[in-house]
Amino acid sequence: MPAVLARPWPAFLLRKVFEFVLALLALVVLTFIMVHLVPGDPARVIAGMDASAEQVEATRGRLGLDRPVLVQFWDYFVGVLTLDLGNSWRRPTTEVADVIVARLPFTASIALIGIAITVLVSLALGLLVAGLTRGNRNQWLDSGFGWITASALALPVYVIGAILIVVFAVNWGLLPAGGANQLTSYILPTTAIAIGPICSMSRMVRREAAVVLEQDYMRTARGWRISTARQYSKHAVPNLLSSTLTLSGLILAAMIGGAIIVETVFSWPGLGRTVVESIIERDFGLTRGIILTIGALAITANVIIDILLALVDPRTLRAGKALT
Amino acid sequence: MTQASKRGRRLGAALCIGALALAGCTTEDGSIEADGTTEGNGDGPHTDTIRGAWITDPVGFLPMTTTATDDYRAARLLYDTVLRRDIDGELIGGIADDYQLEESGLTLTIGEGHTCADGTEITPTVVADSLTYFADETESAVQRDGVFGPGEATITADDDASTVVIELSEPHSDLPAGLAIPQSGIVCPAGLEDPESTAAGQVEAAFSGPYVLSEANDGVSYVFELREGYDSWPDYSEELEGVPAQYLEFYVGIDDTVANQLLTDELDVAPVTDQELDRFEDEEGYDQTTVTTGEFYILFNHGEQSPFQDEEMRRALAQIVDRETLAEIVDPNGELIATLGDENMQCANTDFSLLEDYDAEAASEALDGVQVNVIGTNAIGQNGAGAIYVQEQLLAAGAEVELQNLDVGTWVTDIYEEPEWWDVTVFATVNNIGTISWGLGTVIGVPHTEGGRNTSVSNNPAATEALDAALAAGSEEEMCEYYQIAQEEALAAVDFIPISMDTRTFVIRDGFTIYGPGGNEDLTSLRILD
Amino acid sequence: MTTVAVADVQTGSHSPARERRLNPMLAIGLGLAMALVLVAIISPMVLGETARELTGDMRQGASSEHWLGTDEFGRDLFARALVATRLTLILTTAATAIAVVLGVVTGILVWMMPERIRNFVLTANAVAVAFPGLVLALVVAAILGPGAFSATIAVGIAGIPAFTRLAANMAAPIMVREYVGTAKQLGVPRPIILARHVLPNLGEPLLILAANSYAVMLTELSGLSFIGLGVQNPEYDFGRLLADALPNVYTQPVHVLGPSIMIVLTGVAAMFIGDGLAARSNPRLRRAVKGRRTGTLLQANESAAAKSAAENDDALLVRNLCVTSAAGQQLVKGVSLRVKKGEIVGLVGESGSGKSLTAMSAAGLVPEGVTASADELRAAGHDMLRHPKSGDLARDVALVYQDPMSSFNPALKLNSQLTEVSRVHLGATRRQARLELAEKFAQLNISAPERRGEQHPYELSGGMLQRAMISSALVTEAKLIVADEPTTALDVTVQAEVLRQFVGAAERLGAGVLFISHDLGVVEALCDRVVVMRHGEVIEELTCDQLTAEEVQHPYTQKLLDAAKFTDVSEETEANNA
Amino acid sequence: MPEATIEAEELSVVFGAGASQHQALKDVSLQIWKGKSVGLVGESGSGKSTLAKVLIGAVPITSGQVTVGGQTYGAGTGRRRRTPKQLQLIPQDPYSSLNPRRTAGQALAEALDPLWSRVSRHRKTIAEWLDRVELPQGSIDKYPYEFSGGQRQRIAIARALCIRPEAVIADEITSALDLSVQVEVLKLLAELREELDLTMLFISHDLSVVRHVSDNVAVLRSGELVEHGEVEQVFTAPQAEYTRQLLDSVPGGPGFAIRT
Repeated sequence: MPAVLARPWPAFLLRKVFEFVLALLALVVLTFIMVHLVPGDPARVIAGMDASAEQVEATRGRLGLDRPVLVQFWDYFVGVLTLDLGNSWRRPTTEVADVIVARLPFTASIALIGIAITVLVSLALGLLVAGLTRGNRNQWLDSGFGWITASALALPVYVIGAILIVVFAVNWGLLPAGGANQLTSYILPTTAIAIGPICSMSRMVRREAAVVLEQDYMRTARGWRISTARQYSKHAVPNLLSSTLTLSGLILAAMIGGAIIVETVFSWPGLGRTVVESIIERDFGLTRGIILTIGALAITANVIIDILLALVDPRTLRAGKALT
Repeated sequence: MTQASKRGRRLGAALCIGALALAGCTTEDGSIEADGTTEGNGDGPHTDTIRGAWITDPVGFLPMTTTATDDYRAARLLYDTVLRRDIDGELIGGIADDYQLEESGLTLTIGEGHTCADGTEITPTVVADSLTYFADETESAVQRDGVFGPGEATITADDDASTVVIELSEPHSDLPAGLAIPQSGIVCPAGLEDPESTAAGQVEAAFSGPYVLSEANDGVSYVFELREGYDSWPDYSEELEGVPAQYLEFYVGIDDTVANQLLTDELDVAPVTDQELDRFEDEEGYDQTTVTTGEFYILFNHGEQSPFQDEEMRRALAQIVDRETLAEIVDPNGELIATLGDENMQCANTDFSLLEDYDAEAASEALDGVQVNVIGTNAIGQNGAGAIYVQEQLLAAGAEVELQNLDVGTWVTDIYEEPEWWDVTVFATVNNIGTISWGLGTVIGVPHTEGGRNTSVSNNPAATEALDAALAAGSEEEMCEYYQIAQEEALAAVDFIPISMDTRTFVIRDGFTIYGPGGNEDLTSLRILD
Repeated sequence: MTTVAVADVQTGSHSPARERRLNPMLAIGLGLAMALVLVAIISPMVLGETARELTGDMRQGASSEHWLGTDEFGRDLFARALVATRLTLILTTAATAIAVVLGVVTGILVWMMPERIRNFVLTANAVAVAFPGLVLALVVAAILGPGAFSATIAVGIAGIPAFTRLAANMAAPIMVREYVGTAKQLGVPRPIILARHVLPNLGEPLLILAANSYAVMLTELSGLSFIGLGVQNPEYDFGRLLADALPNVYTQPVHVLGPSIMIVLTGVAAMFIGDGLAARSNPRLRRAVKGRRTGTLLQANESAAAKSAAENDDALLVRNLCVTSAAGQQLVKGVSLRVKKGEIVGLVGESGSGKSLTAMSAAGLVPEGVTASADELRAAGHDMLRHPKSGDLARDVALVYQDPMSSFNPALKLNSQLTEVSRVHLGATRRQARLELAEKFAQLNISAPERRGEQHPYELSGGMLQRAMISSALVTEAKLIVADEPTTALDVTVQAEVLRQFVGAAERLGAGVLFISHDLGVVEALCDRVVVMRHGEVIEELTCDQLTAEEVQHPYTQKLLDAAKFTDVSEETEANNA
Repeated sequence: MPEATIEAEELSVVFGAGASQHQALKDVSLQIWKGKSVGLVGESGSGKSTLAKVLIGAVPITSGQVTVGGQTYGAGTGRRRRTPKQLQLIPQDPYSSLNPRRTAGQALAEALDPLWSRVSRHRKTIAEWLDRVELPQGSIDKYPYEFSGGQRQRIAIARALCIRPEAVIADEITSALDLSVQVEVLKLLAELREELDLTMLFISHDLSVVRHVSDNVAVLRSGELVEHGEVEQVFTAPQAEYTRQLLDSVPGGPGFAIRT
């Protein structure tokens, strides 16, 4: 082993790159297999119900679906390697890459805004509740927090979205009900996508914070007689970051998946809605490209989070291994 | 069929979101989202833009190769047809001033002053070239046979006489109706030179219709701009109120939010789902226009594995279906039908006494203990309520029922390619051509397994013969006579159970209007009222 | 939310005989769960027919006849919401069971594999966890087709990677516990170790997790119904009802209400059970405190205070200090202490003698969960009973704690921690504070003083850290130093050097020192005076000379002294040798 | 020449590779004669715990060899398992050395019967041993949390000794305890050693502790053995400068001076 790889950072990054490549390969195979498992003949659906048997066969030929599966896979695989995702099956003149480039920003924006809101709100809320309920004080807050977060967590995101639309768009007329044309259009979808994660993350922060606040180093900070706000923000928060980051990795993955539903509810022109449409339309060229993108994004986000974790707590460089 | 592929086939349902339906494949209630455009733009009549909603991105902009609802919508805006439907449904002139139906085809008289978007004049040669391209495009022009019939079409132009003559090797009385559908839109020479770019919407000179495509934001919106100096509007028997919009903006999305966006003034006009129409009932400032898209009916599998190869079983099922209830479930706005077409359609049967009466008791004897596989799609009736109704009625009659409510794609595939897997379904045709033969052809005639359109694979020689004769008829009277025989024979054998018209209702904000010429959707009839 | 339980494992050491009293959360959760189970059992029998019956009253709103209206078939939605409970509970339980059981089995089995394979499996699993669960569920459902069975399997399988990871992570600290090592040493086969030692210790946290993920599974199942993959007619669960009603949310919002409420109640029940179990497994969170606030310092006797209000030059003066636990137990019973300027006073006693509580209370840092009161309490000249300025206290009273590793914040560099007082209270700039600290580091013989401040605590040895802690007292020129067993966690070899630096620093500052220890040997070498505590009381006070001369009165002190010199052991050993 | 129960010859252990390589033990040779006790002293990081782990087979040998109970283990075989009868280890932390969910009786039963851990079958032996380490009556069915730190350490001792091993390693078993409790535990251990004629390696960072339970003393520093000799000799006339420093750092000892 070259000496440079024995150093923590290069070794760590190398391992991450390896994981990343492995995951991408798995993803390429998975997307291909998935598409083949979806029932419904793409040629029949794309050609249309009124199409004759010959026309369906012609479409099959155009899509290359009449070739052996392995040949199809090889073409797809080589295409992905050369960053050529090919054309949409349903719309032969449209490149998959163009569609992704056009719609990715919409999904990325709500997911990133959503995760940012989630982390900030959860840290503040969780710490606050943990601080106020220390030593089992303020039991009403304890149970109130429990009720509200548990209820919001149990509600599916599409119900939350519908409630938001009814209240803020339809009844009060404050915000747009859907689409993505104005800045205000971002408010409802990001809120809808963040409410659940905020509840689960603030519950976690609150529990972790209850432990952190009892640690010796918090007593040390107290001994310096600094304000409670500073004790929390400077001395407690850094110790909550590891678990918060770890959880936000999971949440981000869930959010990108959850975008499928949120984008549907809010007619948001992002990848999530498009992937659903493409599956319904059996436009698997598009489906594969998008799922590949979504998966790659989720994996990238997790790699980034692992790197952030290592920055926050350099001990994970050595010890972390796969136990992130 | 293997167990594995059976399982595999079912996935699609998994993947279908709610009421979202396959574009253009059946009968979804239109669609979509949109979003508020620039502020103040849509407030009342002081605007030159109409904001509407589409289901999804159009497949392409070459009219003859289009396959889905939004494609037809775009094609209608971008390309004019030789014939048009009048407000009451009669065929009237478009690019052609007139037509003459003959036994071997028809002769069109092309009007003067029609131009392409680049100013090229639309001559008989231009028309003939475009129609020839359509007739030759057998691989991807899905409606080719619907328009020209199964035989060969020879199209000749006579620029001096201003005529185009279409000769068919096999007579096809649906031809005039077929020439009025958006797929028959005339593509100007520049478009035929480069069909691929035209399909991508990049050849403006290809357009012969009132609008050109000025902006296409994939997945977000499509904007159409009125051609300067366009003056080829159809000569409707009544004048359309208002003025055409300078811009038409269509937002792409899903129907969940359309009603909301109409109510929050983010949209001016859009099709709204049946269950959401109630929201506009007590709302001031909105109007509705209903168009029809096709017919709902119960489709039997007449194949060997199905209990419904037996006429008595089909009759029994007809006896337990209360068509009024089922119509209410699948489309509360659709009128009951006694054939596969609307009662105003040429040669439509309107005699409801030809249908079976409700008689659950009689049916129970036949159906008790019978194993029935009901297949359905969640696009027909809310969450697939249509198939659920049939299932519940069968259960009540003592049958053993297995139901699969699938997404449209799987459902369509199964119906055509897995005949051993289903016995009955609630079906919907999109009656693209707008004729009786189009709907009837899905339940009688040559089975689809033998290259025909008969989805039910029924065997009814008498009805089939009459249908063929109607299509070959030289006069309307003769045609209707044969059609009546075909309809009576099919209904007598309970080859299918007609239910109701499949409709789509547009909600329009005050200050705007849309017409439905002949009950069809036609976005060129969108107008801004003053 | 799933990662949370990792913390529970670490904090919640299990004690089987712990009291079984239900806490409020657990009680509410179990109550709700029982009610739901009852509904699940009874409603299909009573309302099953009503729920299935097709009537002519289609798409109705709420009425006295149909409390939640009817669906497009005229079926009563209230009855359906109740009847759906049975299937929902069965499916959710099954899905949770699949995820938990298979996830835990995999997570534990990886510990039977060689390290290389384990790392590979865990890496692959990390990738699976990162993949959106909904998509994973779609793939599984693709293979199995729509329906209750496949939805359950799909959601269950999609949940496995998360549980695998959690179980593997939770098992990791247990695998390095000494009792596991001992079991290996005793020749216990690996599978039995996993079953006997690892699994039972995962039981409680896993139960908590399972309860919490029950709610997640519930929403995921309903999510599958939303995208058309869930339970198919004629069966129905909450998710199916909700998805069916959702298109009507604007016209008949009441249709959405029934299944929404049921889903929320089920989710809340599951989460409360989880929270309740977690709270119960953590004794610190379990004790309910009623009445007064804890962690406070009270004036015990107004008149006594007034009597000695006169200024006083001592570094520390404590009169009649009592510390009471929240449960009312007297932990410190009227201790009085005095530390003069420049004097080092040792406070000696065994674990539980109340010496740490005394010291912390004297420094004005009464721990959470107890209340302290005193007739008089002055530290570095400040009347602690009258809320002195925190800046003054921070400057004048310095503290050194027992375990340097845990007293330092692991997430922050030394500079960031040790310059808090000068930056917050003394107005130093970041740069000034660092330079000053580095200077004091050098004074305390800390090697490479400029570099140390930029290091994290784990990069330094215990002795080094303890010296760094002492240096902060030097920076502020503290007048009183309270040191709570500052060397017990250190090697003896390091201990002497740290103590030397400590004493040197105190002498340079002329500060009074209250030095807590259980080792009379150390105290003897260090202190001017010794106070011996036992069971919360002062039992003896000696000068250093008396101690050296072994002029002790109390037998307990004698015992401590003997221990420090290992007298009885050595005597016996010598006797044996002879 | 008496027989050596435990022997290390030229033992070296290297951890890691490349830049992070770390030599934990360097050519350590050490014999523990049958029935004798050796105290192994050194500060944190000196390699004393590594030596213990090598002896029980938890850490691989880089070079050299060890002999335990007549078997010799080398670079390739260092991690082969020793039989429980040959060598037992009493671990350091009284809190993590007992499974919180298993009673004192079950802990001992595991030693007597690793596979099934049946308390009923060995109840008598277990009770005798718990009594032997001076635990109160009825301890057999109690859980670890019901014992104090010193009592837990007694359970750990009983568990290690109840199978009557030839040799035992005690790794810092008193460092987490209060001084007076330390004394009691050490006393017990000394008695048991005498009674069972145990061969013992006693590891500690505190020379004064070692003195009272050992026949010989070995001093480790940075992985190297700096001194090895009889207890009294090392204490009265230490050869290495480092040993002298260690002696001076014992609180209460003659060289222990803090205030100058």
